[in-house]
Amino acid sequence: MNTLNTTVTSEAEQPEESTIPVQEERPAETKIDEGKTVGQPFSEDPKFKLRNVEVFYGQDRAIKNISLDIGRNEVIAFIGPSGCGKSTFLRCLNRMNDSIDICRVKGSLQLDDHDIYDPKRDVVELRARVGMVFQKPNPFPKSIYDNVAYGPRIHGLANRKSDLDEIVENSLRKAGLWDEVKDRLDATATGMSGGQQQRLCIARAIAVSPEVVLMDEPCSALDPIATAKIEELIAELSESYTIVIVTHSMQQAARVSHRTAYFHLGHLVEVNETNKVFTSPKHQLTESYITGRFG
Amino acid sequence: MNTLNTTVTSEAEQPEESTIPVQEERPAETKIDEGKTVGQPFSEDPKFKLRNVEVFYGQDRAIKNISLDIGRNEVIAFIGPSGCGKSTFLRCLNRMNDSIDICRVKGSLQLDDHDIYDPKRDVVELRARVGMVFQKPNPFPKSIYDNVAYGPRIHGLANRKSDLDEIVENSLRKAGLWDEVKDRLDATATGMSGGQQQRLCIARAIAVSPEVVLMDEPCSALDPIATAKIEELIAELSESYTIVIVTHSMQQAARVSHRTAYFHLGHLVEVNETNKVFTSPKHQLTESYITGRFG
Amino acid sequence: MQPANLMLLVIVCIAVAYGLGYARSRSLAMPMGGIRHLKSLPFYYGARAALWCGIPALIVLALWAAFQGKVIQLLVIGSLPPELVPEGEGRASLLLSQISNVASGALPPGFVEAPVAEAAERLKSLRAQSRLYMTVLVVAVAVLAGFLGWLRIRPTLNARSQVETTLKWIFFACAALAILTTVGIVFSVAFETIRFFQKISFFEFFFGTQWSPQTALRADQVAAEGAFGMVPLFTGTLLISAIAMVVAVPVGLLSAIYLSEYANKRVRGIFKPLLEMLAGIPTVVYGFFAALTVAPFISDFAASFGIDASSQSALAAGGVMGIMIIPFVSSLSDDVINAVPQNLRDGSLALGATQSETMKKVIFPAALPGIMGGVLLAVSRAIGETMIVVMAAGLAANLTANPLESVTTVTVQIVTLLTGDQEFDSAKTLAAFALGAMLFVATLLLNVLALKIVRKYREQYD
Amino acid sequence: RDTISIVGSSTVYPFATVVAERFGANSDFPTPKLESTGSGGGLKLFCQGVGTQHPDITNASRRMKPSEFDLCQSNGVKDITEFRIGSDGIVIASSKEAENLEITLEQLFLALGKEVPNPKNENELVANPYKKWSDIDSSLPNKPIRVMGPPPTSGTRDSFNELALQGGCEDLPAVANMSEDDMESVCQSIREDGAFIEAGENDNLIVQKLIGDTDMYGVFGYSFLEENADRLQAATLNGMVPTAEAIAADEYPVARSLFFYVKKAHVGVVPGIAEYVAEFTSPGAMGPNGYLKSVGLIVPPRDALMQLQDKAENMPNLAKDELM
Amino acid sequence: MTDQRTQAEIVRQSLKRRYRKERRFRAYGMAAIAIALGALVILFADIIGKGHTAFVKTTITLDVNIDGEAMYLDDASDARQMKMADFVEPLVRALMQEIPDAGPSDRDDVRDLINPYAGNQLREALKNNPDLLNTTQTMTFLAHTDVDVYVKHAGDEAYSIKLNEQQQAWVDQLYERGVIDTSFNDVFFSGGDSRDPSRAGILGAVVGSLLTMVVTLALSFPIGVAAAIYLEEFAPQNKLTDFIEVNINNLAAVPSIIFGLLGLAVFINLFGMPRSVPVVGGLVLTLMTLPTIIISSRAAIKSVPPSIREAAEGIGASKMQVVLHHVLPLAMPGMLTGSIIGMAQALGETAPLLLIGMVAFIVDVPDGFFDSATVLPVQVFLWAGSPELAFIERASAAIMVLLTFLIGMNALAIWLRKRLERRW
Ligand SMILES: Nc1ncnc2c1ncn2[C@@H]1O[C@H](COP(=O)(O)OP(=O)(O)OP(=O)(O)O)[C@@H](O)[C@H]1O
Ligand SMILES: Nc1ncnc2c1ncn2[C@@H]1O[C@H](COP(=O)(O)OP(=O)(O)OP(=O)(O)O)[C@@H](O)[C@H]1O
Ligand SMILES: [Mg+2]
Ligand SMILES: [Mg+2]
Ligand SMILES: O=P([O-])([O-])[O-]
Repeated sequence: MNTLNTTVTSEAEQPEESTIPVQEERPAETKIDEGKTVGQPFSEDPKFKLRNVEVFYGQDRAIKNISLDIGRNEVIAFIGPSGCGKSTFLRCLNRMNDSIDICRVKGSLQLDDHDIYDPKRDVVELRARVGMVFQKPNPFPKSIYDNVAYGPRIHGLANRKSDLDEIVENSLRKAGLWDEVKDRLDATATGMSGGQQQRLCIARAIAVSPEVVLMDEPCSALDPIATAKIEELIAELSESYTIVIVTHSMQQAARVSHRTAYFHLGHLVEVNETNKVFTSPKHQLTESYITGRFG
Repeated sequence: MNTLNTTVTSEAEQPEESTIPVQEERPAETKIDEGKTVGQPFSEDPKFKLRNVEVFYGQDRAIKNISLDIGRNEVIAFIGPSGCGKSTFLRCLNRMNDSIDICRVKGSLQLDDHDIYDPKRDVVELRARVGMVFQKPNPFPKSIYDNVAYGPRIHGLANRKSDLDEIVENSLRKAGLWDEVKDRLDATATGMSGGQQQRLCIARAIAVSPEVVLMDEPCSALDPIATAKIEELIAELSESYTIVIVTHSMQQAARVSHRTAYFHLGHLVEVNETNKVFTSPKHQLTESYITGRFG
Repeated sequence: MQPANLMLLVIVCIAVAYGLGYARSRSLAMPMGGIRHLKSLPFYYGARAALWCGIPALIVLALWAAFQGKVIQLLVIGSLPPELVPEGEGRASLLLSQISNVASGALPPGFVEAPVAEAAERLKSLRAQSRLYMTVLVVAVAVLAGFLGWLRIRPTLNARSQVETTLKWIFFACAALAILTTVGIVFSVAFETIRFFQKISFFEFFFGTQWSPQTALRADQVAAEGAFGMVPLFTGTLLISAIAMVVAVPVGLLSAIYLSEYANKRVRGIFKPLLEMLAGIPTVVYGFFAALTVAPFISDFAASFGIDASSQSALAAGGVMGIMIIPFVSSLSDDVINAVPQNLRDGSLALGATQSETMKKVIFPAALPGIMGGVLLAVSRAIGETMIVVMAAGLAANLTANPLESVTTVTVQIVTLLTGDQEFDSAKTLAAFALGAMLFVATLLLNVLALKIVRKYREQYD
Repeated sequence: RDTISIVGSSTVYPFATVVAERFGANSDFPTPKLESTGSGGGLKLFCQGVGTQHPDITNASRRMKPSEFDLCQSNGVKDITEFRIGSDGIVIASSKEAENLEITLEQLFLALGKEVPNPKNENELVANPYKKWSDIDSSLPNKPIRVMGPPPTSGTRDSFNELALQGGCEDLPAVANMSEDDMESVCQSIREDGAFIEAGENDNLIVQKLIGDTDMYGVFGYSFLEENADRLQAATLNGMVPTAEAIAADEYPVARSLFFYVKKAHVGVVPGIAEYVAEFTSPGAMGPNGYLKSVGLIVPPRDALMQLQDKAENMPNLAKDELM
Repeated sequence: MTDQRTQAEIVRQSLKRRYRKERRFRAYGMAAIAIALGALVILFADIIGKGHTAFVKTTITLDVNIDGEAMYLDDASDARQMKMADFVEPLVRALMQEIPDAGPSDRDDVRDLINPYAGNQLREALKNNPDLLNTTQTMTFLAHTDVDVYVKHAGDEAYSIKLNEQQQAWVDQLYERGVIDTSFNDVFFSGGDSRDPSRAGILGAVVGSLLTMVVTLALSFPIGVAAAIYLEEFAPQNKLTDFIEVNINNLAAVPSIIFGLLGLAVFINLFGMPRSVPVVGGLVLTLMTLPTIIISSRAAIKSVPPSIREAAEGIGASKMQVVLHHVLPLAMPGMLTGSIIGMAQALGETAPLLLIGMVAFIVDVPDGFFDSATVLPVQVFLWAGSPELAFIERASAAIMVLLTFLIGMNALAIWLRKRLERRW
């Protein structure tokens, strides 16, 4: 295993009048050992058990030997500079990478002790269990009702129309959208505001009663008010779901997550309880990142 | 004039373990009065005198009654969450908004006491005086020399080749690029690195000896080292030019500007000396923003 | 039953099979506590049953419909008295045509020999029988297969993946069909071309300056020995294309510039479709216009200056062709100009350049490769254009660069060569294929080149 | 197939279309389908064999050649009936605005032959040196030689070669003592240097092109001249102007007969062939006041018409001897 | 500062010259558009100018004494007699009565005013109602083409009048009296081709076009769309797919006449299919339009944003469900517009059809896919090649009809695109 010595190149030029406060004690780690992660990457009751995960795009290794546990009903945030592999790693968890031809995944990924990448595994069922919400709200150009009902329909979750109505209502309620849209379920979803659309996408994801919800920068296209609503929602959902959220905003990670994982150039550099990561990062790269020295 | 009471809705849910330090004294202002700006929006020797500016995109009011002075040889930074109207406002200053069909500008905008939006005003001449540098470096697909010479040529600033050579050399020197490119002035500009391209764009802008340089997120497409170079350059240029810079990075604003203006949803919420804005913001919205509670 | 009606019946069967499959899967699911315990949705069980029912039935129907004619013919001919049994395929087709004409009433039965009239009767009854058998068989197959499919419905059956796999194969078959036919057909033209080059030397064809392909039809006829030099055709084609481009490029380009840079949205919304209308007008209409209006006008006009202009001058054909091509140039240039990133435009405008300066000094040079690609595409269009030149250009293979003279083109000659004699046994008819192949290759090369340029140019900004 | 399929001569085409249309309108049979392929092309298609994919009737503006007869026979087209439907003259026409030609057959040969006697030594053959009509004789127009004529699939071309060119060449001293075959090949070879332009099987096209181009002369059948009499004029050949009378009386030097050939194996199989032939040969069509006359056919004399009608009834076989 | 001042001065001075250039450049652009649109207007004006008269026919209305004796007919229900009867005679007599100054020697001249097929009309009438024999009926017939030309174009330089002076005088007279009249030319829309311009119509060609288009549409749309779906969604990304892509792109730009060559070589000579029939025409045009449809369908599929795909996949929809539930409905407008434009091209296409025998003289309106037929653009071509100006008039009118169809189709495509266009 080769060792990679990455130092923060911009450090030298960093202007003196930086206003973000700096930790008193300097972090111990300064280099990246491939496969080694600072902090607490493992958990006792893991929902996902991910070991030595590597992801290749053609020849490029986008994820470099990452091992991580994601606990049950935990909210874990992935942070890191752009292009560091957060999305790639996230999309392994429900095999959304399958549709990219050149993408290959290596290592062992288990959901409740069953291999995710088992060739015999039914992707449809997996994705029904591991839902996903995307960066840009992407409602189907159909009615609000049909958007939420789509998943239950294709999975045959409802026998009767009334069952379906119930599922739709419940999902919209959980997503905090019911009151806003209950009178216009037949209106097309694309006419809603961005924040509403994103909440609709969350409603759509939870309508199939997944166990895990993956969110890839769910607020980056939203205004502050809508963002606040979504964050609120995540807090509520965390009671019954396991949530993995990718965010480019450290503040957001700090607000919503229990644990935070810091990615850097395909490495998982540090994982720890969120307040620990932000108050006393153990790795120098993490510290540089959260103090805004790059990214 | 109606008064808009916007409170930051996410405040209630803000997680307790937020790690960003909070100012001791709470800011006084908590709501936005349309047209009212906290801090010091006016200056004694204004280059630009902007009063009650409103900008409409069709029906949408993107800029809501903003009044501001921009001083001579001052570096002023515009910050604020995405979509708050920074770019829109900036582009009013040299009428780059003219090319957007649906965009209408109201209010009084004066450059050196002459109305910018006077129908009889010549845009070409205005833009020769108020140069602009864009977010993504946009060199013309020509040689480095031709890029810089472009402006002087079309304006007929040089009578002889040697004059032109001189202008090009001076501009490139000022932009801190001369040493890097003096041996390959005939190479095409698109082959340079991002940071070099951006400096080239600055050189191109100052080649026509403008009085003001507007910069719209000039570093957002650049890596940290290139960013540092540009910031250095801005500091130098500020001796002879008035500079308006839009940035999404508060750190950058803090590093380069004399004054900082905070925009929020089309309002100019607060303007003040940069260190005041960052150390003791007067408006609660400003504070929320710079402490990372949203955006 | 007629195949068309039978088809309807099969469709009904398919619908029934779907319904039954759907119902069965639901009834299987209910005791288990709802359809979520099925492997697939009821819809897929229904669809699977429908496929089971429909595909074999339709295959049987298609096979039957394809072969019944042949089989009936054999039966009818087989039952004729020996002296009437035709020898040779042609005779057989005649006799069959006669029999079926009698059967359909086009020929009176009294008019033909008795056995033929009898055969016509037999033909009628055989057809009726065939229809009956076909109906019975197809329905039987549909019902049986549908029933089997229905029977095999199990909650654990992954009906969805089966249905989807079938559908995928159907899509694949369509893609294969579309591609194979086209490719196969290209080969067949290549084949005739090879035969041509077995008769005429490569060298003569490509470098000969004589074109007189009308060779003798019979052994005892005196006609041209045949000269197959394509140079005059090629130059003629190029002359006309060049004239077309002289018209189309400046007009198309300037219109594109005006519409994309100056015109406001409304003007653009009106004029762009109007310009594109020029491309939608059939070429025969342009040919008509060129031959009957423009050509006489040009020769009269030239005559009024004492200049001699042919009534089929290259100018008339080329000019009208240029008008036809304007929209190709303009919409391609429009695309390319619009693809130049806005930030270049902004960059120039922000320096205080006027719009035309921006256009001329920044956008146009940047867009030039793309525009060149577009122009090449238009050239390939002009080279392959047929009707305008057939109607308005000449037939004489003149080697000239004078636009007022008449020239002929490759496409005109293809049409001329293939009227009259169409047996592919002489160099003359095969020459049409050789010309076609050359045209194909030339336009292909131009297109590949043009697409390469356009694409490369796109990449520059992506 | 229940529609008659007719191919062949473009000269006969205008007549055959009128007959076909009348036949379709006045009988219960469908209107025959006609394609103009030229006499040679038509006979070639016709002789390709019997069967529904082959045409039933072919028109010709010249007589079937023995070689074509053999082709027919070898392809199983044994029984053919020939109908001679009237006369036609080949005209050399030009736009009325052009200078009319007054020319002898010999001059015509000199203008269009591939190899002509050397102007300086009349016994030697050289590649045709004449560029302008006036190079041949100063009485002819001072214009480049440009003649548009039909291709070798055309009967008009054959007749033109045989009657006009060979007629003008036979007596030249240079060819006088050649064998018959050699003489034919010299006399019937048309120059290929661009002076003679082969148009397709579309006489209308030639007519159109002539109308606009005063330098051009065109070769086609008399009926096209008559149809466009207001815009075209015909050259005088050996002092003769092509008129219906002169052609009918065979005084015009390039007069020939028009024919059509019926494939007997198809009679009674494809409905209506006999009736179509009857219509064509009826007095209403080909009689002295028949409708074909008004479209420019030079109708056969009365006794020939009677014979034709007999033929239509009996459909006698064509024998090879007749063609020799 | 002073430096800047002078700079500003220089800039200001250069402005006048630069704005002049600007205006000139703009004017070039406008001129270009004017030229292009001018050509369009001239083309349309020319065709309408040439063709509008074809929508008018010239008729003769006569009181016809259906005199059995003159017609050699004493029982109109006897088919044999009907075959032999002379139906023109009563018409000539009736017309002679209308022209008092025509003597018996002018009979032929008078007859030549009536359309040669007018007798057929009388025969049909008698066939339908044998009792009309020996009665007098008022009937309206087509006039002879020469009369038609004279009535419509007397004095027009381009047209040559074939009537003699005497006939012209009669026609003037009859026209004044209303015996000869003009009315809407329904024959043009209800007849097949004819050698007689006044009887020639476009119905045969329209039906031929329709049949050909049905074949083309039925084959090219489903196959094209299915092929596009396969290539875009299911085909593995490899060299072969690239090759196919390049191939299809190129085929779309191959000159149409090449497809005629293919049709001739493959369908007619190799498979022995009959000449001149809509099926073969349809097949050839299918080959020609398939690439267009495949390309536009693929573009439409590509334009469906990946976010929609991801959304559906993220919920657990299978690939086929994603395609059928989301991609296809969203891509359908694009596919439809592409197909309509492809069909419009096919409808106007002439060259390849010349090579497969669809240029024959066909009078009867085709009534099946295997019936000899021609199509509208070929009909235009045939008529345009006729020396009679009366046919030029009809060719122009046929063009007007053809253009109406095409503009309709293109407008439909544009409307569809506008209507169903979605922006993400
Ligand atoms: N489809 C793809 N094909 C090839 N390379 C890819 C693809 N998607 C991502 N990559 C590469 O993989 C690396 C990780 O990308 P990824 O999108 O996971 O980063 P990220 O951390 O999500 O960044 P961002 O914050 O910008 O979303 C990057 O270098 C990227 O270029
Ligand atoms: N061309 C346009 N047409 C319509 N609305 C526009 C246009 N450009 C900007 N807007 C709207 O105007 C508002 C202000 O946009 P602006 O680009 O000025 O924001 P910004 O502060 O620069 O944001 P960012 O940081 O993302 O660049 C936004 O709501 C935006 O949607
Ligand atoms: Mg990402
Ligand atoms: Mg901006
Ligand atoms: O009459 P032809 O077409 O054979 O000249």
